Amino acid sequence: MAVITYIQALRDGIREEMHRDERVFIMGEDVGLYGGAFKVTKGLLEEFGEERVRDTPISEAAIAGAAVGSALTGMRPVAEIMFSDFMTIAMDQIVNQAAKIRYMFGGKAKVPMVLRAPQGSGTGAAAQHSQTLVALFTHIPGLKVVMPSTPYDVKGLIKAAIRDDNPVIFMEHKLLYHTKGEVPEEEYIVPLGKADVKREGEDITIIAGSIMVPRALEAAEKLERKGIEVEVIDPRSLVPFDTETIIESVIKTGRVIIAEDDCKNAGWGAEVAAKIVESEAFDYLDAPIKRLAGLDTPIPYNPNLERAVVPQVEDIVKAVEEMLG
Amino acid sequence: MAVITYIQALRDGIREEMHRDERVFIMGEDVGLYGGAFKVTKGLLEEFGEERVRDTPISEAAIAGAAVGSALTGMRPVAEIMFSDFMTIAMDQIVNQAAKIRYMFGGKAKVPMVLRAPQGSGTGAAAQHSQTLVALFTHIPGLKVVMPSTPYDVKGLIKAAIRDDNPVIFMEHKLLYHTKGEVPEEEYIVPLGKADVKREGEDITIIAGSIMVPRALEAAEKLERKGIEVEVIDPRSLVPFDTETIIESVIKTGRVIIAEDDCKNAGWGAEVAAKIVESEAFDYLDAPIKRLAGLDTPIPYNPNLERAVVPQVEDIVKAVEEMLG
Amino acid sequence: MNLTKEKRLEMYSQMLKIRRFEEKVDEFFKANLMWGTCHLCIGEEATAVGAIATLNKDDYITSTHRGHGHCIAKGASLDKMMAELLGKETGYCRGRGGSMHIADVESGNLGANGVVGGGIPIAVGAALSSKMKKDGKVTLCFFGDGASNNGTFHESINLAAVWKLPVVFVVENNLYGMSVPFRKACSAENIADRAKGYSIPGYIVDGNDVEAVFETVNKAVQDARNGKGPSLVECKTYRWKGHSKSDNNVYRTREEIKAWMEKCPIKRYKEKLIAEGIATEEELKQIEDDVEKEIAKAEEFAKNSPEPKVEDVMDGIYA
Amino acid sequence: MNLTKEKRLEMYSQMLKIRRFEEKVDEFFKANLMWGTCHLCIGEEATAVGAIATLNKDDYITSTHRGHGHCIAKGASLDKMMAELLGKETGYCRGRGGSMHIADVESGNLGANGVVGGGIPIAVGAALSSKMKKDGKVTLCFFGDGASNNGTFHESINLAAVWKLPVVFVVENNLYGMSVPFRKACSAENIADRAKGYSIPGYIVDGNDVEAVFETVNKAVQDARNGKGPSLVECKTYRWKGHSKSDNNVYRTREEIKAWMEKCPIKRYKEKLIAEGIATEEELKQIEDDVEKEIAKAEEFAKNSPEPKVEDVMDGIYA
Ligand SMILES: Cc1ncc(C[n+]2csc(CCOP(=O)(O)OP(=O)(O)O)c2C)c(N)n1
Ligand SMILES: Cc1ncc(C[n+]2csc(CCOP(=O)(O)OP(=O)(O)O)c2C)c(N)n1
Ligand SMILES: [Mg+2]
Ligand SMILES: [Mg+2]
Repeated sequence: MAVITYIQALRDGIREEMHRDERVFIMGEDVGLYGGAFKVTKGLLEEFGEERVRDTPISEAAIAGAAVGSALTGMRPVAEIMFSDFMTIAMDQIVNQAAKIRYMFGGKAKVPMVLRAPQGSGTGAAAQHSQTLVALFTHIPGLKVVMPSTPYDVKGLIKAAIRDDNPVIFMEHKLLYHTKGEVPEEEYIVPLGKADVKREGEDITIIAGSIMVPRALEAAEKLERKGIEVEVIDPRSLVPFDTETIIESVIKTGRVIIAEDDCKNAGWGAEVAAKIVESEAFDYLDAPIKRLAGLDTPIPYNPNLERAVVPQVEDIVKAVEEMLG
Repeated sequence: MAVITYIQALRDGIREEMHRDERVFIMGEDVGLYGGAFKVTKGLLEEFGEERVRDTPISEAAIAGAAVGSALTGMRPVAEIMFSDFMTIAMDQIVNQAAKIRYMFGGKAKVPMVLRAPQGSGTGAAAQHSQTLVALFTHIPGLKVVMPSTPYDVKGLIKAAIRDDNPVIFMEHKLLYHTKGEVPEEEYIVPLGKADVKREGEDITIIAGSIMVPRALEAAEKLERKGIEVEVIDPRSLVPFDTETIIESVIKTGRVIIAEDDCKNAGWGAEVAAKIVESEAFDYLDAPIKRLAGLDTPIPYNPNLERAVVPQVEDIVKAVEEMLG
Repeated sequence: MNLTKEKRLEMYSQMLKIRRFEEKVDEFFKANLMWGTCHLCIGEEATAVGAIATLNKDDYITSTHRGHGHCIAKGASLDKMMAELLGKETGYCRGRGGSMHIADVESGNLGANGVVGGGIPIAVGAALSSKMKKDGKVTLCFFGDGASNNGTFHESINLAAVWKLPVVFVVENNLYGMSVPFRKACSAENIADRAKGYSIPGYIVDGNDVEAVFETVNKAVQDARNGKGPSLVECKTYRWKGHSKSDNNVYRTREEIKAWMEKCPIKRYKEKLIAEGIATEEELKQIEDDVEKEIAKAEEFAKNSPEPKVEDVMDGIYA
Repeated sequence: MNLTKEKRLEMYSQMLKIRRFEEKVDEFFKANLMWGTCHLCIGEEATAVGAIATLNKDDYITSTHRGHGHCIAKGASLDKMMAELLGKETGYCRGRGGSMHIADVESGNLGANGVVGGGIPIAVGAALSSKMKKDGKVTLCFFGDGASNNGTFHESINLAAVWKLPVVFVVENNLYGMSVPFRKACSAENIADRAKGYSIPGYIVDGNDVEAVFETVNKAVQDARNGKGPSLVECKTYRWKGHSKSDNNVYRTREEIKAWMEKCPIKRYKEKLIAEGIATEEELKQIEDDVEKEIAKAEEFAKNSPEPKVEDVMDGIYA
């Protein structure tokens, strides 16, 4: 298997789908010649031409709305929003149109579109370019919400997202773009709604998403040296959500840390915590669930502050030790 | 004490603040002569004139943004968004501007504004006019989020919200507008961040917000006749959140139902559930927490369907009996 | 323009159908048979009919909260519309959508929209599909004067213009956005004046003159179909009824309403058809009777249709 | 217009200060002293300076991601700006904001903005305050050509126009929104053409001619102050550097950049001041030296300033 970057895997996934299905096309700000702010679509203009790789004006509502309209009429748009923070500008089109059209129309229409965007802090871009807003979309029925953490997953999931007949919010993480991992040469799909046990362990379950997955894995390695066996589960998609895999793990370990880099209050981890305590796993819990989440603050610019507001590897190690100690 | 409607109490609160502080003004669609879609501001144009009661174009982003800009420069806007669903159109101004300006500016500026809107289903207005999106705002640091359930609370809270130096999302419920309750003649304030025990009981705690408060109280009365003593707590404000009052109650009763009328997945109840299980109350829980929430669906038009997707009195009664039975 | 007699009578019939449909809905509301709210387009029939009469059967439209007229003009079944308004399983949206969400994507009606301005970018997306698929279709995008002050108006028309998409923006300027008069909400003298800012043609037309609407929109549609990009057509018209069911009309004078009622697009067209010898009283009477029957049939269909099953409430969220 | 010598030298000094500040920032970036990203306005100094020179000290501005020039022209302390860029506690935002969020509300700078178009409605709100408080202030609202295609442009200008608010919209058209050329993103021939759609004056001005900018914006500001409502001023200009630090400029030709560098607003103004006998080489040299010193002082201040304390990270979220 080739070892490639997250960004390469993502691009390959999009490219393969564009070859497979001519209804698939890309639009967004600077996605053409420039290749996108993070270069995800680099080279695709040259490969597919201006009709299928469309630079847009800075008009997020129109981008999302044009995606809705084209999806509704038979195309399969993959639209990029340059930073997930700017999805707020397209929020009516996402929440009130894309998500609801099928239901409002009696189940007789479909809106197969993907809205991709990078989320997360760690690049010094400050409060308006660093948020993790995935919880907002998770609350809206009609949307699917995906948050891949590895090159393998991002490729398999973008392909599944593009093939899905529903609007999919596809949240990448800026700090993951240049991470590397094994990706098969052959075609594969990672189905939406299937969690992945990234590491098995008996002592404690860490449910981690996006950038927190590599951090949790690094923490797990450190903890292994201290004799603690951590299980790391990546839900990968928040909607649909694979409750089962998580319940099983919790029943096995009896201890849960949810590691998320969004703001803690009403973050995606809250829902995971609630799901666990409502389930049969409740009786197996040996300790209160702990959410290790971002602080409830806008993301600061200064790098030391920025680092301090989201959980780092050492925070995970510490939290595990506290819970077990 | 006079018995007045929620809408009257709300209007009185706004009116009193406009008399007290000339920086307070109102803007929104049809808030003037028409008195607002739900008549909350009826009569205020006549009382305060066109400068302070401003009809706007149908430009939600500009409404919210003009509120931000005027608040930043010394006014205290109270802006109405006709339906809370349309806050999505103003989402960048709310999430990326109002909420973050103070922090981004090093704590050296303030944005004292109130954004009011009715939320909730039950009026046959279907999917784009019936949502409860309060969880979205709860996730954004920098915002305060309020959700009053009684005439007394709505008056006291709107006054506190207007006096607060931060952006406050003030979520009313359409089905509460015409409910009645006692409201003192004398001036009073209900502070943001203080939960209210709407009814005391020993057997089970129901945490209910907005329209679910009267439903929970009605259920509690029915259950009383069966010998079940229900405690009903209304958080009233979701940010800041009065965890303490809730923890106390849970420790006392050992059983919790969270009653919310928004979609269950990543709803505001998820955060409440997570807070409880992370707290010392965890050890006192005699049963898994139950969230009695709306179904994860857009709100349907047909009245029977519409009624079925959010919890009703009988659902609460049933849930309590199941948990205790 | 060469409007055949058949086309003209068809337009007359459609306007009448809309009028009678809306009157029936009003009746339902008053009799408490209907739930929710709804926005009647009585008085504005000529814009919907004149504009949509320029389309091919498989062209697209996007509509608004005041959308019954657009639906009917696009050829919707009154049965399914009425059933939808009564929340029935046989309605266009299986009772899930109601008045503000009637749609029939198969037949090119991309839906009413409860969000003012919410449908404009969707129309642009449909036109984008047509351009990419080269299917030769045109999208007519309806919205009100109020919507023309929303950000989506601007972003959408700009995008359609730079991409030269086959879409025609039809703004029904009925002088009010809910209670707020056009002059107090819109800074443009005419909404069509905004076209220049997008380098596209802007037209103003008497929205109560169905043939004038046809003629102007037709030119715009032909341009769109021929790859010349979008246009903006402003139809000046008026709604006779309140904004929605709960409206007590405090913001308009009786005189104003009366003056516009005298410009009734249907009466006016009838007079013209007769005066110009295009149709006889009898022919028109026949049309009126047919419409009456169709409405009665729809009412019956709707009333006799089953309610959706509560246990199916989660149907149709995801594909 | 009667520009005094003092005012002219002040404008020259300001432009130079901006140029040298930006060059210093560029240097910091290349030396890895700075975190995040930033957008330099080298080449566009005349728009910021010419426009803001028309204001009273206590008037308001709203700025953009490319905002250092606006800040400096509004009279910001270079010390505090530089400290902010280095993320220091002594910076305008106590190191929390960085380049895209520099603000000084006290002195009328309502802030840069990381969201393209995000500041436009905020400017309208500030002007609304002024109108309601009758404080006689005017708000200058800066944004780029790219922002003029965002919905906020439309909603905000419309609102300001119907309410006749004292705000002037200054669009810095530097021909690109990131990599996308103006012609491919904006359907208007000139952005100023959009003014008509709001019934307000629209002006086009050579954005590299500081006095031309002054003259035009001054007229608009006077109108605003006199209750005549908003105007839209389009300044045609160009940025010399890449869009942001990570930009490799693939979308522009060397020739184009070179041609615009020859229109350098500072060089041009210097030549004019000397040619017209307004200032001597020596006087300008003195200004250049003073600027140099101020920059050096700011650098020192910033570098020697303390970092914010990590334990204070939650400070300043709520008032
Ligand atoms: C975004 C949004 N804001 C507000 C409303 C509430 N509303 C429904 S219709 C309407 C007036 C619309 O005016 P216009 O576009 O002129 O259409 P008309 O009703 O006159 O046909 C308003 C304010 C809404 N549905 N959507
Ligand atoms: C709403 C939004 N969309 C996208 C971006 C990313 N972005 C930052 S600057 C920029 C280009 C802005 O172009 P313009 O308004 O012309 O200003 P300029 O950079 O040319 O000064 C883009 C796309 C953003 N910051 N905000
Ligand atoms: Mg109207
Ligand atoms: Mg630009």
